Amino acid sequence: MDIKSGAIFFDILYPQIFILGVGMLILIVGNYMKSRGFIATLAVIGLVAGLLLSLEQWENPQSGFFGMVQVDNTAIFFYVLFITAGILTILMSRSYLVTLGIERFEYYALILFSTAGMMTMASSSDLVVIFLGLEIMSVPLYVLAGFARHDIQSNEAGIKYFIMGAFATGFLVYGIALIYGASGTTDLRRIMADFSFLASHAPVLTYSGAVLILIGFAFKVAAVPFHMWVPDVYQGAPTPVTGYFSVAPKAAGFAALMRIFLYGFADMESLTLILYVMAILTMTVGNIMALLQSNIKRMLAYSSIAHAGYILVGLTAGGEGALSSILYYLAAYMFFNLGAFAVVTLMDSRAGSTADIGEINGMAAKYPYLAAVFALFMFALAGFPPTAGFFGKFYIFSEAVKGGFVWLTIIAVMNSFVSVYYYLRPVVAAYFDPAEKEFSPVAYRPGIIAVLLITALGTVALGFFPGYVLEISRMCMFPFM
Amino acid sequence: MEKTILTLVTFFPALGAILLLLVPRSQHNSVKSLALIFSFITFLISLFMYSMFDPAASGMQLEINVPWVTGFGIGFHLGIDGISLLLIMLTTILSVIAIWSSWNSITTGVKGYYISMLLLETGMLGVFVALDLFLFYVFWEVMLIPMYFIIGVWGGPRKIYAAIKFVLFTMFGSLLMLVALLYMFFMYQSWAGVYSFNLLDLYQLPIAREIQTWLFLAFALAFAIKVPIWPFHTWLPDAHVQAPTAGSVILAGVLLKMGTYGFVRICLPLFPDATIQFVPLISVLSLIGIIYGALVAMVQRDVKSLVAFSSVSHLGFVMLGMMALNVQGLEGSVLQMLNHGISTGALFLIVGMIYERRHTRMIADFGGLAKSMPVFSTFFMIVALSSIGLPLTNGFVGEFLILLGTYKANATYAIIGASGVVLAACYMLWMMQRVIFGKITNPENEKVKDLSLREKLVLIPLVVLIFWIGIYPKPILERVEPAVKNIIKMVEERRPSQSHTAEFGSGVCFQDEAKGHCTGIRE
Amino acid sequence: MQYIFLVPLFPLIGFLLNGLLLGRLKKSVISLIACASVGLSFLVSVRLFMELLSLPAETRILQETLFTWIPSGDFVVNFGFMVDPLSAVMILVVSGVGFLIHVYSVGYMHEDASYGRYFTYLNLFVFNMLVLVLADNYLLMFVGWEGVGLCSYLLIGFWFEKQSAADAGKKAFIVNRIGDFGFLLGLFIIFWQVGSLDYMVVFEKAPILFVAGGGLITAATLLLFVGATGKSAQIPLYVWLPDAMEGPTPVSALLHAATMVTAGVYMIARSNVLFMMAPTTMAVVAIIGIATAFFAGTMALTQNDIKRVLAYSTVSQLGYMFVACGVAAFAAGIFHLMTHAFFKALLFLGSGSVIHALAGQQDMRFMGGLKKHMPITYKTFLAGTLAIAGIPLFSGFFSKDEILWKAFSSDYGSPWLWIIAVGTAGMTAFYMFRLLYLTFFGEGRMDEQAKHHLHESPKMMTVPLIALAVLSIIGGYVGIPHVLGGGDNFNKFLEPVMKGIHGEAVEHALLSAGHSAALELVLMITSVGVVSLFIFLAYYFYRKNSTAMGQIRQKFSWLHKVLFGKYFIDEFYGLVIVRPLVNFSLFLWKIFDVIIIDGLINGMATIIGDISTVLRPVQSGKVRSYATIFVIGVMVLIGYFVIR
Amino acid sequence: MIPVTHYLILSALLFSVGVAGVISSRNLIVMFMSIELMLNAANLSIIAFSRYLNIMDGHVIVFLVLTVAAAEAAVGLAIIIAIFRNRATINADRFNLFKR
Amino acid sequence: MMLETAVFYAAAVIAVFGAIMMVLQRNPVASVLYLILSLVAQAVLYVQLAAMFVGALLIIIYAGAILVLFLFVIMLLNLRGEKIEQEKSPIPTATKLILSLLFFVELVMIFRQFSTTPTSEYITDAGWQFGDVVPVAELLFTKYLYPFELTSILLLVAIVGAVIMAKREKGEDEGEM
Repeated sequence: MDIKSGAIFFDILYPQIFILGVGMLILIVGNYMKSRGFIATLAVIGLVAGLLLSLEQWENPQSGFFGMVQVDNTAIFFYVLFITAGILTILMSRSYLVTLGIERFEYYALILFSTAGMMTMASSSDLVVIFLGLEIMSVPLYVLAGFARHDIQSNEAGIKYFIMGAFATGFLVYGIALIYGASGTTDLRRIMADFSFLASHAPVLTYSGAVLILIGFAFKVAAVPFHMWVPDVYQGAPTPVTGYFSVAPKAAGFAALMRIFLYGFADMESLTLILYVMAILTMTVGNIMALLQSNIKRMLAYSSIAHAGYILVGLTAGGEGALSSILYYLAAYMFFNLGAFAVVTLMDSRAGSTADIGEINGMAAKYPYLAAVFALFMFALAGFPPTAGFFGKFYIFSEAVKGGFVWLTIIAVMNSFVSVYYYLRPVVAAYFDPAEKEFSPVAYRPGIIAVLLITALGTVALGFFPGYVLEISRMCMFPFM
Repeated sequence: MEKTILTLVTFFPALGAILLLLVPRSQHNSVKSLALIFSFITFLISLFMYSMFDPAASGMQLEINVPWVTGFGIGFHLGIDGISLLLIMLTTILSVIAIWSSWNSITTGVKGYYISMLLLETGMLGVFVALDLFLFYVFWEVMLIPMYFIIGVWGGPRKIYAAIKFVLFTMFGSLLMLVALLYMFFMYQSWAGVYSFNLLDLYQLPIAREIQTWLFLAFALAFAIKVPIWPFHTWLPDAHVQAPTAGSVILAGVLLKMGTYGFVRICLPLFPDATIQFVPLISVLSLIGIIYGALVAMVQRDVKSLVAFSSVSHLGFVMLGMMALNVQGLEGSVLQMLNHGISTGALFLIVGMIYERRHTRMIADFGGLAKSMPVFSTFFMIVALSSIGLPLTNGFVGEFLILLGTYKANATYAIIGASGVVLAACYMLWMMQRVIFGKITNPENEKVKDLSLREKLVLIPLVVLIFWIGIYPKPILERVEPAVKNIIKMVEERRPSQSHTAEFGSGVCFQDEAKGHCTGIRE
Repeated sequence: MQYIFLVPLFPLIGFLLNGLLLGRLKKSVISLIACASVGLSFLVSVRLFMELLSLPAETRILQETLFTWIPSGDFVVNFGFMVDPLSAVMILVVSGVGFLIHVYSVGYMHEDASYGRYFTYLNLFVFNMLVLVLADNYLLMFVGWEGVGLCSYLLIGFWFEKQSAADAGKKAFIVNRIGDFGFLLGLFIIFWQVGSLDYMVVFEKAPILFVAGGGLITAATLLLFVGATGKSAQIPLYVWLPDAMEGPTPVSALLHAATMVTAGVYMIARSNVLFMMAPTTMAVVAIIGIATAFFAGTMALTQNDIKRVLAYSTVSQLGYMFVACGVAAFAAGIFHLMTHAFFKALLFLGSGSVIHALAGQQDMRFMGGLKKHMPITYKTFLAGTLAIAGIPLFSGFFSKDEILWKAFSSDYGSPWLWIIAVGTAGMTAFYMFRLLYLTFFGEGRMDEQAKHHLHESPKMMTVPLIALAVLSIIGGYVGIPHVLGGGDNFNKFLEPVMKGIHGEAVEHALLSAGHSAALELVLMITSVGVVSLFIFLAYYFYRKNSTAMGQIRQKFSWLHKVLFGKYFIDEFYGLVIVRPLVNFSLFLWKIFDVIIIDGLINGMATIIGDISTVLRPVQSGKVRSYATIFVIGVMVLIGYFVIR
Repeated sequence: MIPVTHYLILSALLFSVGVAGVISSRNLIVMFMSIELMLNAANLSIIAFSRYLNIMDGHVIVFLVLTVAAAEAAVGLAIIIAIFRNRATINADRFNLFKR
Repeated sequence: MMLETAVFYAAAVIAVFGAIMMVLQRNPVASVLYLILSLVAQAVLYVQLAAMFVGALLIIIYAGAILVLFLFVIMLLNLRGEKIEQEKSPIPTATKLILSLLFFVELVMIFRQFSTTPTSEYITDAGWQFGDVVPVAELLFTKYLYPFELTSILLLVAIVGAVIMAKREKGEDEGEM
């Protein structure tokens, strides 16, 4: 055991503790406070404080709780990502929740809890802790998916997400069991150290265990063929929640995947092939299925599958570069994908909205700025420069080429070619298609405006000046690698 | 000033676009004027830049190289040689003209339109000044978006189809280019030990022959689609016909040149072996394009699509001359890029002008316009003649040099290519015949007003250029020559470069540091 | 101080003034500008000519470089002019005849609404023509070459509202372009072999750098000749010239008779050095020339349109000139070019006068008896007819006879050439007199109203007629051959230019002179005899016994049909080239572009869409199915390790 | 003596039965219970491994997994209640509002 | 030793039988009861594997709490009567069974290479009692303190979630249930 990690350093858990604390505070206060706005503000404040506390630990890798907690730069990067996603989600949620009549204070608490769970996932190198973090993240998400209790679509999203999620958890646990059986530990550091022994001593057990763990997280990041829940859940869940789904848990899934497979099982060669095939399948299925969707949420669901595929390309490439490229991509992806969902949320906050693509018609004429921002997000999703989407893809693909995966990269770019078609469809609808009926007015709220501004700014800034975030992402690595 | 002038030229229109954002939507006139002023000042700046350019010096001038994404060796590296200089001038002039020409034709979404135009200008200029491959790629893609909107929002009845086709075609090519670009990037890294997207650095990189082939194909596909080389041309007629007038002007005038420019700037010097290897293929495709474009243009019923197909033919000439790989051919090719921009740009303007009056572009709907619109017809005639390469107009000098150069390289190509000159006369004159000559059969053609002052002023600069280049092309040619010679030198000298490719040959092995073994190239 | 550039400059100024101020000037000002500009350039030409004469024969070259036109690597072309005897003759003819025709036009076009436009074009033409002949390199010549083609296009289609006129213009341009295509390729060969396009350099170096009689020089000259056939309306590219008669008559006179169409002859004479090195080409030139002369002559026999007769006659006469070139008698060709310019311009202008009087009527079947109404026109026309028929003492006699003699006697010639040429001369006499009789003699066949309006043309038109008539008569005296006691001055004047027949070739030329003077005289008399015979025939058929003609026509109706239909060459071209080309193009567009290329792309898109459709049912919405797929995924992944 | 493999195979069998339950049952409750069974199967193997390796960490892991199962059960059943209120069924196949 | 084997097989058979019956039962209440049966059998195996404490937990928590919760919900929803109608599934049940069987085979093959050493021969540390409460607790509150704390969060979250999903708001329809 590590010299330092034997001690129990509560201070390295301050961000989580703080966020959890605010979450509990909301649970308490919520019962007495009428003002939901206040609750939301409280949640945001909590997250911002968590963010600041996280930044405090930058460039100061620490380990605690017998090595169960490892707060390194990578973890901090993810902290920031999760917290930002949480803040943005909360900011964009209010008007939607109010319109649907489902605004309850627990909503904000759940997002905080889920965020804390993700942070736990990202900051551990022990399979058991990662698993627990996953559960702390997922349980609130199950609830959030079904948060609109009176809406049968939301119900259905909740139950599907829950059943599939629990099902995947079963495999994950079984995988952990196998790894435990093979190595006698769940500590990734020890697994990495002993990997060559494991691979020769009990190869099938180790590999199968690793694969089952992979599957558990592949489910979370929506990799094919473990993606089936995604379209239904994304479509059914309340729109801001969908936005949150598409970003935060996915990032958390990748955080875990990277910890496990770029660190613990980094030497597992045969995994490359699996990731290779999975990446291709994920991109292709996501993109092709997205082509014919007429519901924006569903289309974005498939799109998020495709994006998971691109990130898997980076994971396939492996190496340090892969880690930072994925970090960069996730950061960029958070901005434009949440931005896109913010726009959809705004539209969905109107009565009678079904998020059908035809509802966008005429948007540009009535709300030119909203349409412009929406188009920006679509172009970013499609990977046009100078948006963040482009540089993200560029970075990932460059890592793949560097790793020698030229054909994989070609398939990836062909995929992003296909994706252009469906990402342009909302733009076509917003700008080109004549509106049959008037684009009904949307209600701008300060929160959603802030989200749109932040995400648009992030999308553009990360595109124009990728250097800064790039440097940061390159400072992230697993310190004990 | 030396260092900033290119940045200024490139981003001045974008600055205008940002300022336009602040103007209220309803104030059409201020929007228009502001856009015009900004594009015009850009033009003035580019004139200043022209004066700063030293015609005698070879190599890049007015360079600026600021690190941008240091982690990737990406720099904000701008610089021009004679070739880029000309294309920049073309872009700035055509942008002013295009913006001014849309004065009355764009009535909806005015603000968005002019913002798109200005952004488009920045995108195009960026492609021509970028000396960093990454930057080049960024600009290359960036300009797609405003063009997409220009076609899609302000276009004709099938605008959506055309806009999407345009974007998808271009994207298809450029994405493969991205892979090739990355591949080269890492090759450079393993050769030189540092990361760099700097084109001038990459020029030094020796690449094994078979890898060159692949890289060349990837880049060439992107450029070929843009040019467009037959058979990748089918997006062009649709895009041209559906785009609004100014869009067509820019599309034909500048955007297509980005493809040919790409070939000159990237494919030729970077992959000399592959270039030599692909000369026959590209030449033959260009020849097919020349003949094909001309023949198909001949039977068009819509003036605009006729001009569009004529572009296919003309760009065939440009590529043919380039593939001659000698001074005359390449110089002619560069000059012809310019010429095509001017002539075809003017043709589209002219078509736009009658379209505004008659709301049709069908050849059959016209006839006898020379009677009712003599001034218009004169302009039309001059431009058409320049387009078919009549001596003392710009088209002649370019086509002559191209064919002269091509003849040296391969006489058969030149002979076939020259037949395109005849066919050009056929389709152009036949069209003129049916549009401006003959009896007025449709009474509506009798009442049409001749050109307004604004329209005349829009056309006059182009006509002046047509004759200037036709009569006194020396200032242009002497600026192009050092650049062209440079490129030829690079192709010639770096050919069969067996000696120093040894360490990075076909058996290339990418050292994967994390895994510590050779993953090789999976192809 | 060089001032050659003034020659083309004046018409250019005229063009610019008239063109830019179009519609704002009074007619009188327009005509003043137009005529004065050409007149001035004529005066400068005369001055240049004098200056040239003042120099010793060997150094009769004036050169002037204005600026570098196209510099590209080792390819450098200047905008430079050169006056030597050949171009001196040409500029005199062009500006002189041009001036007369301008003056004539003032009267002829007076009523036309587009008066200004007309003179604009005309000045532009003169400018281009002067550039063509003054150029000191091939490329600049090509500028004029295409320039005159453009003007021809514009002027033929001057009355563009008439569909046929516009069509004819287009046809002229395109056919000329086909010729130019050859010209250009010829230039490429020359440049890459010699390294320059300057006449001086080319003619100096060509004998060294080309293998005489070799494939390259033959190809180059043949290609140049293709250019000449286009411009000078030779087989197979002559088809545009008869149609070109749709233009105003003075245009036909200037462009399609006197000057532009002779550019091909000028070019070959200019390139005599090259052509002399390629005997094969020479033969081709001669054969094409004689064939054109003959066939055009036959076609002229049956035409009813007064201008078309003249047009075919022009084609035929141009054939003569090519024969001259083909037999290395370049000077003779140029001589005929000059005299032809005089009398053919005269004939066209005369016919123009007739048409003017008849308010646009061009069909000879509706003419006749104009002699008494238009005496001046008649007399001048007669002079022209006599000149073209080759009646001794008229200019045409000297030049034509020179060609006939050279065709017979030259090393490149042959008796067969002579025989066909003489036959053609006979035909020329026949159709010209037919024209004369039908137009000026007999009863007036026009309708009453037209008859009433008959009048002699105004002074503006008759004065140029008279001037040209004088030239047609005396123009030949500059080149009276030795055999008739003349000094052959014209030949001598041009000799410095004809470097090609110096050196080795000069021996042959001298040898040909070895034929006896007696033979030359005999042949001369024979040809005059043949011509006289045909004149009599014409007199017989059209003056004396017009029914006989009808009978013959009946008897040989097929022949008449063929001749009247101009051998159906136009139809042939239409059927074999134009139609298939258009259909092929339509195929390319509608089938290849739209169905195949776009189809392929759309097909791919459809396939991707179909995949999407096929995959959709998998997303059934049922959790159990999702789980099943999940499990399959797990099995595959684990299976990979288990089975491996 | 009972080899550890026996326990493992038994756990595999239980796990497979759980999987079969999830993929073939229509009843949400049964599906859910099948998932619980899968977790238990995993637990069994952990215990077996623990015994085999003579390391007690496995027991703690099982303890933790049990907690997770409890938490999931609570939430899952709550969701089932919620959906039953709206749809009056727990037939999983009926929940397919989003076809395609 | 025979006894040990007999107990193992008996427990194994019961566990599997319970599991299968749980899946096959139409009546959810019966399903729960069968699952409890299976769990009890598994607990026996735990004990056999020297996992006394965890085995006890399995009975107490799983059978005693979780499954009772299931039962409770089933009763609450009054599901006994509900007939689940036979709808066609895109994938036939037989296929699914074969799939599960194959999956089982695969899992078995994973253990193929695993050592076949009998469990009872494993050395147990003399110092502490393997599987007892004390050593488990020792681990839980030292090395596994952090996961342990996390479970508290998890349970909290689960409670909150359950409340949100199942609680009736004021004004909500008090309807059928």
